[in-house]
Amino acid sequence: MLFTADHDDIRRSLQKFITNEINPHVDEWEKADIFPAHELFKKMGSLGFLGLNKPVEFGGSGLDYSYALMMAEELGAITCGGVPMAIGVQTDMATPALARFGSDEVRREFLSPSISGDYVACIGVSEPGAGSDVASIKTSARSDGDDYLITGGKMWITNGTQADWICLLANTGDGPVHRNKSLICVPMKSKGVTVARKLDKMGMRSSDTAQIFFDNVRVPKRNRIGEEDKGFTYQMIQFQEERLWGAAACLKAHEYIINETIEYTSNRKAFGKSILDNQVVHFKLAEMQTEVELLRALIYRAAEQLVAGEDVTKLATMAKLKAGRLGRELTDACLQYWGGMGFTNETPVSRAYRDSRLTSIGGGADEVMLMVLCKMMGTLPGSKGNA
Amino acid sequence: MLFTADHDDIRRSLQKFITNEINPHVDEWEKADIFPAHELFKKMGSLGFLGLNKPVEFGGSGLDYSYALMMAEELGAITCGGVPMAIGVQTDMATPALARFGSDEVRREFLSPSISGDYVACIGVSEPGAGSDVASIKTSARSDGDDYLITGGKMWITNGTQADWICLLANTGDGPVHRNKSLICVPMKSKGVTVARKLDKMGMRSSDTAQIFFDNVRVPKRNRIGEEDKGFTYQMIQFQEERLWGAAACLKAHEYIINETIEYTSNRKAFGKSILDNQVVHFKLAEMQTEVELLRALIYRAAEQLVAGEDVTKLATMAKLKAGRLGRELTDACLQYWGGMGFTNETPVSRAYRDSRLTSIGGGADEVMLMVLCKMMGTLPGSKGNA
Amino acid sequence: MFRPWWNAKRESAHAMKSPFYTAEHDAFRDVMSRFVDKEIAPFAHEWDEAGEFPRALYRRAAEIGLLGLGFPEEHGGIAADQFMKIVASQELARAGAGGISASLMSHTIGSPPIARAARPEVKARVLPQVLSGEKISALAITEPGGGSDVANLRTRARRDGNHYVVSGEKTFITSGMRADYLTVAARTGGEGAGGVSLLLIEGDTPGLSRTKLKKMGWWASDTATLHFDDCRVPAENLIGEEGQGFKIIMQNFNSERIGMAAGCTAFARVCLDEAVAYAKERKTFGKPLAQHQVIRHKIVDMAQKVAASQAMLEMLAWRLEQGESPVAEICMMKNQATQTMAFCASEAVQIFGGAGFMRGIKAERIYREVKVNAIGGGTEEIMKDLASRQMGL
Amino acid sequence: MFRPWWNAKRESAHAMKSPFYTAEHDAFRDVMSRFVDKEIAPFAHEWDEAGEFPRALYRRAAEIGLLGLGFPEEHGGIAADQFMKIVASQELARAGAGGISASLMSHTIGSPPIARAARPEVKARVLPQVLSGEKISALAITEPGGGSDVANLRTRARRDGNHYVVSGEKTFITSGMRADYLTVAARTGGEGAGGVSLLLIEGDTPGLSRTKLKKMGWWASDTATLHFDDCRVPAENLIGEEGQGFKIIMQNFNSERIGMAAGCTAFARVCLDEAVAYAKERKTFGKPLAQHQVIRHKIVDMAQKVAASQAMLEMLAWRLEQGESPVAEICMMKNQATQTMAFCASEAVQIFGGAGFMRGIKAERIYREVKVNAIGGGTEEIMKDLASRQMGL
Repeated sequence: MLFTADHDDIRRSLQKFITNEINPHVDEWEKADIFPAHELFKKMGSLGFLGLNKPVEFGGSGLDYSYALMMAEELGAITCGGVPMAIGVQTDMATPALARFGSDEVRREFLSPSISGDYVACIGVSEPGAGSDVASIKTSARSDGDDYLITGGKMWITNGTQADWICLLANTGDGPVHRNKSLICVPMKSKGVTVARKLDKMGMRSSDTAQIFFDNVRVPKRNRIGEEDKGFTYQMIQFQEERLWGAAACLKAHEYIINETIEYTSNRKAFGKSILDNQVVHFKLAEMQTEVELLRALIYRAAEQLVAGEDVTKLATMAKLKAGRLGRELTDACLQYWGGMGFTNETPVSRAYRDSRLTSIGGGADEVMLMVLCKMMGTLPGSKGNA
Repeated sequence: MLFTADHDDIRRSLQKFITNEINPHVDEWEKADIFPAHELFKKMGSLGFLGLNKPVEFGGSGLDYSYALMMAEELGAITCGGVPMAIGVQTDMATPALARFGSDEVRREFLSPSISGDYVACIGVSEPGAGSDVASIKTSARSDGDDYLITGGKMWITNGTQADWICLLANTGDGPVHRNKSLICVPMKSKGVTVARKLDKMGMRSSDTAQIFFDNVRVPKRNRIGEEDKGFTYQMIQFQEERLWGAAACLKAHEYIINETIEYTSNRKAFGKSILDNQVVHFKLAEMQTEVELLRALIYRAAEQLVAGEDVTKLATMAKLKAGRLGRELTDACLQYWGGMGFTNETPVSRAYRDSRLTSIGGGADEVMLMVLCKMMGTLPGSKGNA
Repeated sequence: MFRPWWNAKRESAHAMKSPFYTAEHDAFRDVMSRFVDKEIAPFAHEWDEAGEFPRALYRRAAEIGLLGLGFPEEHGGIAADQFMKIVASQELARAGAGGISASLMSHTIGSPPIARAARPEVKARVLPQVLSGEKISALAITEPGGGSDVANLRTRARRDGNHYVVSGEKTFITSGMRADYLTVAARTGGEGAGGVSLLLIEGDTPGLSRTKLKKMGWWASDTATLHFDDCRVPAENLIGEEGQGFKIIMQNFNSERIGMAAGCTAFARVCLDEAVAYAKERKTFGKPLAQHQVIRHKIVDMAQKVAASQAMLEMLAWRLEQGESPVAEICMMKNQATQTMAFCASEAVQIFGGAGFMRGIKAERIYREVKVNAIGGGTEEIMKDLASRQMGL
Repeated sequence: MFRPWWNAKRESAHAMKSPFYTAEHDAFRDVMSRFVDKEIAPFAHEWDEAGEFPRALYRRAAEIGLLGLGFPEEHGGIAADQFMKIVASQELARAGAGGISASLMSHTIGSPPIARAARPEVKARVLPQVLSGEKISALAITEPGGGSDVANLRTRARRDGNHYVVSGEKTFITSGMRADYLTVAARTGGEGAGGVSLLLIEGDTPGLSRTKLKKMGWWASDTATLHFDDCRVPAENLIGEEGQGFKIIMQNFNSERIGMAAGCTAFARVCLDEAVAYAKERKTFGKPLAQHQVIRHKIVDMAQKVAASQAMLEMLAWRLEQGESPVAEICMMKNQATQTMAFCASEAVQIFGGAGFMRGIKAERIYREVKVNAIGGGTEEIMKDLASRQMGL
């Protein structure tokens, strides 16, 4: 992955934006259990951050994926996990399929305002009964003339209480589970959409997570992304970016915690030397930095291949798995060296510890990543030879 | 790391050589506790494998480091750890400093025959009292006119019983420990050189490991590599290639074990299904493959940077550390699924389990890698700010 | 006692044999069990979210004999061996809210120095109030600058006639907001451990101010930073002699660490129980979670660690009862227990999936309580340093 | 007994109190200890490298009462509780060569079926020879195709008049090369567990041939593949009734697994002891290894795991003595012990550095013996499967 001067320009303006417009508010947003998505996204949209690799004709910059990856990595400098996740949902989880497979009409209606920051987007895949088991969702979109009538419920929806539209996966046919689904853009103000509740979470406090019900919600069929019954396939393609995003956003966040821990432990003295001077402490931090570099190298390799047009499902899935595993180990190890301060809510490491626990669960749990990999390796029972 | 058609050509001929000339003999060599280094190296030298990235004027092919890296990775296809290690000592541990800093005269005398395969080389850094603590070696090379008189002992010397010459690190001055050493090419048949004993090892059985004594060994000063008292620095530079080699050689070896384990467990039935069909088994293998890809991505990134002329000490050290950690975990996990067969000496996994234990110890133990990394991160006590 | 915790129905403690627990222990376990089931567990989540539990709970805990355990009978205590304390700590943990355990029992670290070394008249006045649940006792050692490095603390207590005048700051003080009696370590002499003394400071002393800390977990517990600004403390409130503070504090550690180990092992078991119940009920990919092999194996791994910790705990308690003081093993025990708790909390959250990240289940809360145990009472690393010295390394 | 293993001088077992070990156990420990120190430890490395130990060792082990432990007194056995067996297994382990332990004690898996279910005249003939060390007994269950899946084994025993005619193949048979009596599982009936019977086959039976296996470790143990080619076995050698083989085999498992757990925990301790001694003596970077914090902490981690395993082992042994059969916990115990052994062996090798890769130190050998324990007697994974079923998951 070779970053050019163009990357660096955008990276610098993004860093400036984070430093001036995001990080000063993070504590307040975390405390409020929400951040002002419309206000922030509008600012980001004006600066072009929400459409780096989206088509020019809908307001994007038309750059290649390496820019999106660079941005995902840079968002890790935000001092909490909730805000970057909300941005990632907008740019890399709810809109890639739309940008790639949507008609011009539906892209004008939903993609353009999502790139300009006028709309907040969310992605509706998970359900109460199917967290990671995408194929078995129950929400249905029944054909009724030129419309769909949508009924069902979605769970764990990031941005769900503030979103203007949802990129919804629903069953539109009676075929096999992998060929009966469609992705549909559903305005959240449609009649029959209820945001049932905002979920109360261990971490990611500044991000709102909702449970949403759909009761005979009428949506025109032109809101569908691409062809009918191909939604599962589109979502699987879209998952590549979601997983890479989820992994890439961890890199700087992890390094921030390592560096803060070095800083804190080098200043803090006990038993006649700094905490950092303890061999177990500096060794462990070096080991953690090693793991971060391993993850970075894998993500860059995946991004290079994605830019080259290859299918990177395998590497993206590995990256997401590793990011989750590492987030748990790294924040746990670092927090330990903060002593009592690590347990208070005043320190970055405490927030990171709570926030990072989600990576192994959200966007497909570790166990689902493993199932995907096993399928690709031809070792999942019943899937042999399908790799 | 983008491999070209040229890489692929060499890779294929190397694969063919391994398949035809090495693997059929491995069992026999393992049993004999030695392999015929001169015979094998001569064959490899004739085909140009021992000097891919060495200067053309001394018989090398003058290619860039990516070819050496490709070869290191490919040697992992040899079905034991001892033979590839012996080759790696010849190409990436004992000769890089000579090729880079040696005078034409000393290169003609020692590098050319090592590239042609007429000479077997070994590298003399470790000592009984200083396994990984290179700065504190005791072997001395005292000036006596135009000669050095060398006295001391070296330990854990791979290729030591068969070598024609040793790339020896010895104290040539009284200055600080980092500026009092030189690298010297010492013919093993010199008077006063004694190969004290061949060490009996847990694994790497086909490779000979020696303890060597030097008793007033007279060597002309022209055998020195580069400037006097700069040996420590040269060795540190040479360590980059040693560590990358050590890590890269693990990749295919690890994958070979994963694949053999998939093959074995898919054929073996117990309790009505194949061993592989157990979720814990195929999940664990997917996790191990993920770790291998992480390591591969890091090594490729380091190799790219090395080709671009950057100092890759950090990434090479991280790669070596991870390779050691992973080798222990991966062979342990895989062997487990072979059941009783894994404990017999008839299976590849049993050999890999014994061989791979060395990676965390040889070429600088994990703990030394961590010290190097801490130094670079500025977290080693007493080294702060020296990063 | 090694109970088969995976039995859905909680069986009577009497039913199983044990080399250590007598009928008396079993009877107390029943009392504790009813107390926790009726008066704590139903409110634990609500109290933890509210950041406080009713002060009346101290009196109720005193009534069933919980607060008096191990304190002298003449001052309202009840004789109790190590196993009685394990029963108390582990039953309390079943409510699944460590903050309640910590503050309700803060006198078990605050008051042993009083019972051991305070002036007789101070003992006679203070202990009955604490053990009856009327007053709250807390221990104040840690300082913002110092962590576990007690020998180098900076709070000063200067002698002025019949008083000490105390100035300084203490932090991470459990029950710090509500405590009526604070057992405070302060420097009365020169540098190092020999200059440290213990003072009993009453909560209404002028010059004492308190700030509540916001924490990752243990929300029901009132953890505070305390500021002492020329607080005048009667000289008779000195605990032990001047300069003995360090020694008296150290005497606390064995029982504090064993107590933490008992609690952590029990919290690990709570996670295990909750995860087992959920895994049997929740369906994914067409079958209950408990039918997925990786989930079954996770659960067995959790159970294994819990069993090992519990066995090690009881063997150590037995040795303490024999009069031994196996400091190295107690350090290892604390690590064994906190590592077990960390493992079980993390795996339980993973088994719950998305629901594990949401507030309301015990494992979510316990996950946020892991670190206070791995850090408080001596960090894992300090435990290893101490154990290695004790091992003569 | 929980000994402070880091004391360089091995202290008398009597010196420490234990809730479980009596004077009788301590006396036997002394006997065992002298036996191991004098007659095994000095030769362990040499025998392991040679791939065999002298057959005379069986007689010596019988003389001190080791072989008879737990077998009926009428046939030359000695009454022994679980703790006596733990003492035996753990003292034997101090020699640091698992292959010697395995073959010397192969009758502890080969002969219990005989003692439990063979015809009285067979018992009376065979057991005294085995328990006196005159003859060697081994168990032959595992087959090349089947691993732990006993119910599906393929060796056939066809009834022919007063004989069974046995054909098939067994592998990984400990003492397989030298055994005089083989306790063999074979199919006398239809498919599945109900068709399996146990037969006592004498070593000199025509049609029996043996091949020695080359192994990663346990070299002193003679592990073999056995080929039965129409071996004629007297019908009176049937152990139990036809079709009862599976049940009788299963009865072996609890005690086999507890025995393995005891051995593994002791081997872990051997690694710990050896690493501590080396770390104190070996200097790197200008100071002894033991002064490097990561090394000190590694050692404490090792000691912690050994202590937890030992405590869990003794608590379980006590429960077995009370007549319980806690199968799930025994499975967990085996995993706890093998994981502890794996951890300690790997960390000890790491502490030794280059020397750890060289033959001659105990940790190098024990590192190569980890896997046979994590696999034999039921793999880790099978232990988890079994435990999870027992837990009602």
